[in-house]
Amino acid sequence: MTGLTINHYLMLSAMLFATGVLAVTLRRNAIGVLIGIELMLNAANINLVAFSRHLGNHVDGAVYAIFVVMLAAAEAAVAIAIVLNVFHHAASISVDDYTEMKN
Amino acid sequence: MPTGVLLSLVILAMPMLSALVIAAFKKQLGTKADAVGIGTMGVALACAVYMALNHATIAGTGYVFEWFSVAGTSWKIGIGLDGLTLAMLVVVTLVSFLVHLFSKGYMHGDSRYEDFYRWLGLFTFSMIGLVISDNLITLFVMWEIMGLASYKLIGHYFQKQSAYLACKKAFMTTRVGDVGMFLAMLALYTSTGSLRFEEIFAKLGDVPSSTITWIALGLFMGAAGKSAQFPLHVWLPDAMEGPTPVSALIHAATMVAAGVYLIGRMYTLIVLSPMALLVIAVVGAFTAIFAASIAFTATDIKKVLAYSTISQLGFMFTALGVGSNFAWQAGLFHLVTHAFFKACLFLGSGSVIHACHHEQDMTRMGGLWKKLPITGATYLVACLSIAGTPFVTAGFYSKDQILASLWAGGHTSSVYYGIFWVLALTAAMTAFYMFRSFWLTFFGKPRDAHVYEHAHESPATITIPLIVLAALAIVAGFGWKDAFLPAEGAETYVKFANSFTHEDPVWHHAHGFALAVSAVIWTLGVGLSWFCYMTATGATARKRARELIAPLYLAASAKYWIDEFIEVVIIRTTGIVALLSAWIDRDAIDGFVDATGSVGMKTSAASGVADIQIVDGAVDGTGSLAWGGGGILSRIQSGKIRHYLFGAVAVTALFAVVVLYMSRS
Amino acid sequence: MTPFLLAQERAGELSAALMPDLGRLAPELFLCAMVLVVLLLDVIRGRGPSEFHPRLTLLGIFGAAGLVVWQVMQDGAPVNVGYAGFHALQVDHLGAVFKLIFLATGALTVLFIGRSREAYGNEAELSILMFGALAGMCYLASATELLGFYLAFETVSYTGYLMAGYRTDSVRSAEAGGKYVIFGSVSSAVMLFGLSLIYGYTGSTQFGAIAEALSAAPREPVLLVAAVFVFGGFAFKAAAFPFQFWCPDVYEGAPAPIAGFLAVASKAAVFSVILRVLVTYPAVGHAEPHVADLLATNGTFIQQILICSAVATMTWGNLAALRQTNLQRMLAYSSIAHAGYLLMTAAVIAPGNAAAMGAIVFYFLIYLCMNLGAFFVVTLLRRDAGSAEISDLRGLGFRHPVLAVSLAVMLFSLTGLPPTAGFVGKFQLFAPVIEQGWYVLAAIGLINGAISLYYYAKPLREMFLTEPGDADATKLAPTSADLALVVLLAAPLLFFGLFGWDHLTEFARSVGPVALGVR
Amino acid sequence: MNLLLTLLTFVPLAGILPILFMKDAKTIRWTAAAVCFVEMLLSMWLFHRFDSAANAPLGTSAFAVNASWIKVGAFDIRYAMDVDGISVLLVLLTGILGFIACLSGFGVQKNVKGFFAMYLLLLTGMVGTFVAMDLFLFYVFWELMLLPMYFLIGLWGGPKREFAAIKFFIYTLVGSVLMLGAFIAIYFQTKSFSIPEILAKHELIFEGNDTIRAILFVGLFIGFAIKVPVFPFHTWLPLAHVEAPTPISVILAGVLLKMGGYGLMRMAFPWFPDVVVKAWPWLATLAVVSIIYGALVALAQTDWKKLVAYSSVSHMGYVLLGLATLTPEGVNGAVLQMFSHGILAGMMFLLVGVMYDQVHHRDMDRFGGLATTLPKYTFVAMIGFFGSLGLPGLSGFIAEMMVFFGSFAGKLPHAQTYTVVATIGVVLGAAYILVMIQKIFLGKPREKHEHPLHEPNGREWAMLAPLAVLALWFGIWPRTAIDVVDKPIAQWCDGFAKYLPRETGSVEKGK
Amino acid sequence: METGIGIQLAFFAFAALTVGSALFAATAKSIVHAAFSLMATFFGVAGIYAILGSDFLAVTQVLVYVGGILILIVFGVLLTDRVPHEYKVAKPRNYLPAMIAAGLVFVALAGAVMSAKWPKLVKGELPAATTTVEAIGRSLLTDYLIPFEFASILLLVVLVGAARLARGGARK
Repeated sequence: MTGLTINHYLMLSAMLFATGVLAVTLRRNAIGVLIGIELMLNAANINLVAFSRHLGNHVDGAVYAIFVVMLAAAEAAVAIAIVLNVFHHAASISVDDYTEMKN
Repeated sequence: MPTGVLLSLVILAMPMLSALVIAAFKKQLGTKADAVGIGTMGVALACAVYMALNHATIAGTGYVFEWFSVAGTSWKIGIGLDGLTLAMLVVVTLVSFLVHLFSKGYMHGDSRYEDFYRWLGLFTFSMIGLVISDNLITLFVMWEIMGLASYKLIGHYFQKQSAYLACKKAFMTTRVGDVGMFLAMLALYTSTGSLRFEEIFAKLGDVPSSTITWIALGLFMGAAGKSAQFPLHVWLPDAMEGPTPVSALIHAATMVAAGVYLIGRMYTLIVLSPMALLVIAVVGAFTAIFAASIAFTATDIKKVLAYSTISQLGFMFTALGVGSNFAWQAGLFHLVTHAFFKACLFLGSGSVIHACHHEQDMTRMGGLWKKLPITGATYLVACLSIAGTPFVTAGFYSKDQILASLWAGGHTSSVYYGIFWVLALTAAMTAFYMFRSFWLTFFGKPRDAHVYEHAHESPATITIPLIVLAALAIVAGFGWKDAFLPAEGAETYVKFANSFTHEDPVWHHAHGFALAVSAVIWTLGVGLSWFCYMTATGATARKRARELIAPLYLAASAKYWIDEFIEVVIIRTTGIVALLSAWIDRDAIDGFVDATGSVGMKTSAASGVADIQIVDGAVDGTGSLAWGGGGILSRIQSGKIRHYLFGAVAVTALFAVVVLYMSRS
Repeated sequence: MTPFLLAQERAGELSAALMPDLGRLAPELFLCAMVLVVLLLDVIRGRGPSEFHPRLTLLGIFGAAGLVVWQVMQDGAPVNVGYAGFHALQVDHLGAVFKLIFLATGALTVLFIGRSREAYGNEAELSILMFGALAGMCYLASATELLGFYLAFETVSYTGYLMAGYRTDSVRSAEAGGKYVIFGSVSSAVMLFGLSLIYGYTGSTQFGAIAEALSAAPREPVLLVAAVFVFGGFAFKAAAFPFQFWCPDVYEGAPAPIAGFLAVASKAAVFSVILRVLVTYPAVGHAEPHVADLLATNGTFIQQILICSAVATMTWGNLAALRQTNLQRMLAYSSIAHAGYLLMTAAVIAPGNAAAMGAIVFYFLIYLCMNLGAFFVVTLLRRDAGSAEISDLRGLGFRHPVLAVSLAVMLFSLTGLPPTAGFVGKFQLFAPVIEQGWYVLAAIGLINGAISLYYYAKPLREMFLTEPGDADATKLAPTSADLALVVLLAAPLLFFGLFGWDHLTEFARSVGPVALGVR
Repeated sequence: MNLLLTLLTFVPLAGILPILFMKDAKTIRWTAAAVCFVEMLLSMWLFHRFDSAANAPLGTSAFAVNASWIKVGAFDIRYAMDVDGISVLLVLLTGILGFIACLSGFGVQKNVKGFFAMYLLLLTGMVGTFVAMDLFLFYVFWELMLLPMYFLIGLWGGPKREFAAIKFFIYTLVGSVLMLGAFIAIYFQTKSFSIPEILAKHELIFEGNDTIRAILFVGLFIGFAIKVPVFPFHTWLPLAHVEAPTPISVILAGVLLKMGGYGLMRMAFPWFPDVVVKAWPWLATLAVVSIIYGALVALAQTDWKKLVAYSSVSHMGYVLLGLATLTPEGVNGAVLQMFSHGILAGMMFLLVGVMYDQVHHRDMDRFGGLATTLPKYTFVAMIGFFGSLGLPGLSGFIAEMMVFFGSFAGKLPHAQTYTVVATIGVVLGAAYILVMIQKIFLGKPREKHEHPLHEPNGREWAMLAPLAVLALWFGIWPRTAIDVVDKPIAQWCDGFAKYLPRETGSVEKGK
Repeated sequence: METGIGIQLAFFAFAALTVGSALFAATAKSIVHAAFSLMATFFGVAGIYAILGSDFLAVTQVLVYVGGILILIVFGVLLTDRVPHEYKVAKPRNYLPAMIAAGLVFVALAGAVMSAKWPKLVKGELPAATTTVEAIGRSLLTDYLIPFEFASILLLVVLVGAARLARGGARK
């Protein structure tokens, strides 16, 4: 049996990324959309780490991943702050109701 | 500059001068405008007569100068004098002078008296210009200016609907003919590189015969328009809406003569196409008999004369359609004699109308001989002339020669025999209906007491022209025609298909035969009309006969519904097409607006801009496409973030998939 | 050896390697410092007098701008900044000119916010966000390495989200922020995924190394997909198809000055990266395998992506703008359309094609004036009329001719009509495309330009063609300061439209070669 | 360096300056009139001084100006101006109509300052377009006209003025955008913005690539055809004409439409002679359709001004036909037609305007009998309308005649057929003019007017009389114009010689 | 390349956990369930990191994601938990576009990834996994020093801004 190749990780990340896309396009709940975004970021991170490893313990990918984790945190903070704000006005957490501006 | 040219320039300038002076000093002149007109025309007439007397030295002179030049090609215009021109000049100035004189009495008291003289001046100017031109350009220019002047003169009483419709009709109908003539000019210029008669004729040898035929037919189309040949004759009867002197001028000596003159002038070219000759002859003959039949039924004295004019013009064209030298001479000779007797008739009718206080219906006249002896006498003379009274009248000589040349033409093509008999019949009809008008007007019992009571002889300004013209209607037949329009000597400026000499047996025979026929038909025509209108038995027979041919009579009196036909088929159709075009033009717009369902937007002021986008939907599709596209995009921009995400991600991924697919292998 | 000790040991080495370069980062460092200064002052003083923070912000921006200029004066040659051969940033003229554009936009935005007389204008947080955003943009304009690029990119994004949603009292502003953050996060995740693939393929995070690896790359589908994904992030920032959806909603909802800031500075930031990559590392743009027959443009794959997006973007923006009645929203669509034009020209950028690159720089220089000017009028409308409908402009030409004429100049310039600088700008944008022989692309662009005229004409019509009745006269009441500002923005458009543009063009074209080190 | 062309172009612009500081409407009007008068004198001076015999190639005449304007890398944009006979004639037309329309503008009551400022700006744009010898400069002037025109129609026009203004704006801009695209492409092929230089190098533009050459030609053609306007790009025109105030209608019909013809002559045609020859059937068809369609639509109008507007479509069709013939006669005819149409259409719009000022409507069915009440007005109107109808002795005739001669003699396939079809337009032209005259001048008055109608006043005579005299002058003595334009036109036609079919074939006379 | 069977099994286990819980997080009816399912995903990803030898990152993942981001998300859920029906997942009819998008993305990625040659990757045996902490630390303070420092400013700015917005207005 052949061992784990880079493709294993890449397929996993592709699946995870697709699941993230599924979440962001399916979820009406703004928080749900955020969850989807986190999934997509994680997928990218798996790539980075896997490449990092498969480039021969190339550290850049891992560092990159750390930054991504950090940025994801900041992003979540920003997003939650803004979403709470919108919720405050629209009295709804469903992104489908945020249609004050359209056309 | 030769004397002849100078004189012809004087002749040309005189009427223009009259028109300009009258226009400029309208207020100061008042009714004295007539003096200006008559005076200038007198000078012109004097010059013309002088030229005619010295024709031997003057004929053949000319003057040419460059109008402009384009890319090295010089467009030259100028004056050319020859026998035909001199003959025309005399006729035109004479008739015009007499008409000017006649108008002084006839138009007296008209509110636009000065205007009338002004346009009369312009009209005469254009006719003179037309005949002295040595090229088709100035001829055409004058031709068109004549159209304008006739428009103005026919529409003199423009407050009347019938008058303004008539003038429009005259202009439009002749314009249709002009297009043909213009196209012929284009073809001539293209194939010979010039529009001067001399140069054209010199180069005709290089032109293919089919082109010549087309050119000849084009010219004939123009001539037919101006000279009222079928089917472009419709304007002429209506043009009787103009004042009677105008009718006399236009329909006797000038405008209608222009077409005949054109064909006569371009004869060298025309005769090269037997086909065109035949068409001219056939159309002329048909027009002659066709118009004569209508004249049978007309009761308006001027309408009778109008149809008679059309008919007589048909005679001229028929003659010109033969192609021989005698035929050419006959056609143009008839033009001259016709100018005199028809002017006399028109002015005579004018005198009658004047006397009867603008009553034109013959059925309400009668017995005026006593009241209007001079008018009656001159009218009779003219009638005799037009009917072709053998040996004494000018009309006889010209008409006889037409018939003779037709019979002679039968030697080349037997069709001309047939045409001969048609014209012979027409000549008989002419005698009949002309005398019919004479009897009805001057003899019999007065049918309208009121008209009769107030009738009185016209003043001298009216009767003098009548007398002069009546005299000419007799004497013009004698002798002088060979001086100006020599059948055997005109070859210097005109070529024929075949020439005869007086001694030619064919011609001799034809001449004799035609003479006999003429005499018979004159007798028949005049006698029959006397029988029908001056005897009681005749009146009943006439009624019987009329019942017998009722449908024909109805058709003739309805002018064979030509006007209605044109109205429906051409004018209405054009109008509908025009409306349709306008609708298309406007309603690319509305149609599209409706289609997109934004009718409401159209009305609301705020969306004025919105509207514009679709304005030209059909014309510039992009606008509407853009507008529609914008609407779709607006809808996609739903405001829902999920839709946006879907759009963005799906498009990106789709693009990626497509790229992957394309880059496979 | 513990990491701590290791760090200590290397400290000297580190400073030796890095310190000489820190001067190169003076503008960025200064902006970061300003963040701290504002925070500190805020903590110490509490809320200052009115106008305090705006003035402080302006001061900081001018300071940073001064530093940028100082750098340029110092030495124009491109310098790589980073630890011992690790190229984190490149400081050069290309970056400098974009930094000045960001800073100018920032300064004008602060001024606009001041003119809008909104209470939030004097908040320390806004200053901090502004400095953060500017710092991110400046970093972005110099970044030559993926991690820094991503970081700066996200900085610009996050500050943008927060600024768009800054007016917590307004439902529209909040919603704008919400849409912006959700859409932006997804886009950046897409981009990140693409970046991760590129990292894996090239084994490096530095542009230079990546370019080198790519130039040796065979025809490789994964790179195509990665390029598409990365472009997604760029497209989001530039408001280009297919990531343009957020733009109208966000620009309409955000406070008008902020919208203007996003429309100009944010867009300029992403184009600064596009230019950086395509000009400095042409291998990235040109070593890509050809995808035959995709567009039959004979272009490289990156060019083809740019072209596809450009066509769709400009068409989308212009068509959707046709029906708009809200001036701010219309300007949003217009800015989408402009992104399309810019992408179109970006597609022809190639080594030695200074004209195409110069055209984009030039366009941003004037876009700054015309678009910000238009957004400033929207700011005034929002302030005085409460809304930014086009109909609110009714009769402006009769009431306030100076303002109206200035706006007209800006709109004409946006349309691209002579004798405004916008015409020259459009001309320069299209010229390289035509020179390249991409006539269909140019034709689409030109047709789009014609369509755009239609909606730009709408405000003109309201201003000049509709006479104000007493009832529906414009409520705009510009002060002389407002007018001065608007004239200040309109005047260059006319000046550069007629005379000065040759020098400006020379300047714009010169920055690219300088970035390459080819003076 | 001769300053005349610069003066001609910028005198109106300079005239705006004092006007901006004036308050009194009367002063403004007279100042504007003075400026326009100076402009007219300048244009006449140019016409007088222009040495048509020398026939200097473009860019080398005594009036040529050529200075560096903007130089960026390879872009060398120059302040280059020059005239040849054709532009001289059109500048003369602009000068004359500019002054006359300015007088007509005295009737404007609303925002007089703005009106004349815009008007003078427009004048600068128009003259500049005719004299510019650099594509860039040309384009700037071309677009410069757009703005004032937009406002002049949109602010001072009739009830649907905004609609009309925007439609005009959009149409012309679409055209100029296409034009610009073609310009840029041509620039890259010839590396020059100079009109004479491009002409010299025209064969190099995508040498051998017929498709692209055709596309470029079509771009330029549409750009100019919209201005001409050629069917089907004409739909902006009736609306703009009808809604525009009288002076602007005069300028629009008199000068602006000529720019389309000028552009075709100066650029589109000579740069792509091969395409023109190939496109001849299309060009001729468009021209003929314009002629007939314009006349038909005019025939159906009830609005007097609209009728005149559609007559412009028809008449400008002759310009295209004349140009497309590529024969000296035809092109001379086209140029004459441009000039003549400028005079006559200007005059017709003034005539309509004079009457509109009195009765405030243009519904032909509500007029009648003006010949009785206003004989003098009728007289001068007849000159205008019959001139338009193509009556010999007036300028329209000679122009149309030359067009027809040229087109009939054309060496391109079926030239005769097209000519024959086009002559239908002559008949239809007579029809709509006569119907209009009948409705308005003949018959009896159909309506009572509050104020009795009066003959034109002094100012109106000052506008109408010169035009009438010009129409007569150029009708009787067309040399005045032909001598000036003949040589450049001959050269122009030579440019096509080698693309024309060798064998002219036997002259087909189709009727 | 031979990997221990145990590692392989671990990979598949973690992969299954990751994808399975992610799918549940994406589609769960209750947003609370989704949030908790997300926690499982994070753990799964951390496990993958561990398998890849990124011990530091695995820990960071757990700390930051589970300890930070997830808490934030749950906060968000709780703070908006006022309209119960609202946080139901989209109705089934909305699945189709979402599936299409996800499917396209997956096809694109999988197609691209599977055919890739990855020239820079180590072929054959990977070097032994060592602890990454030192390398990361060194890298952060040398190569990535500037981004690292910049990140701190980013966090500061973002937190100040987020606080301002979350507070719902200016400080009083």
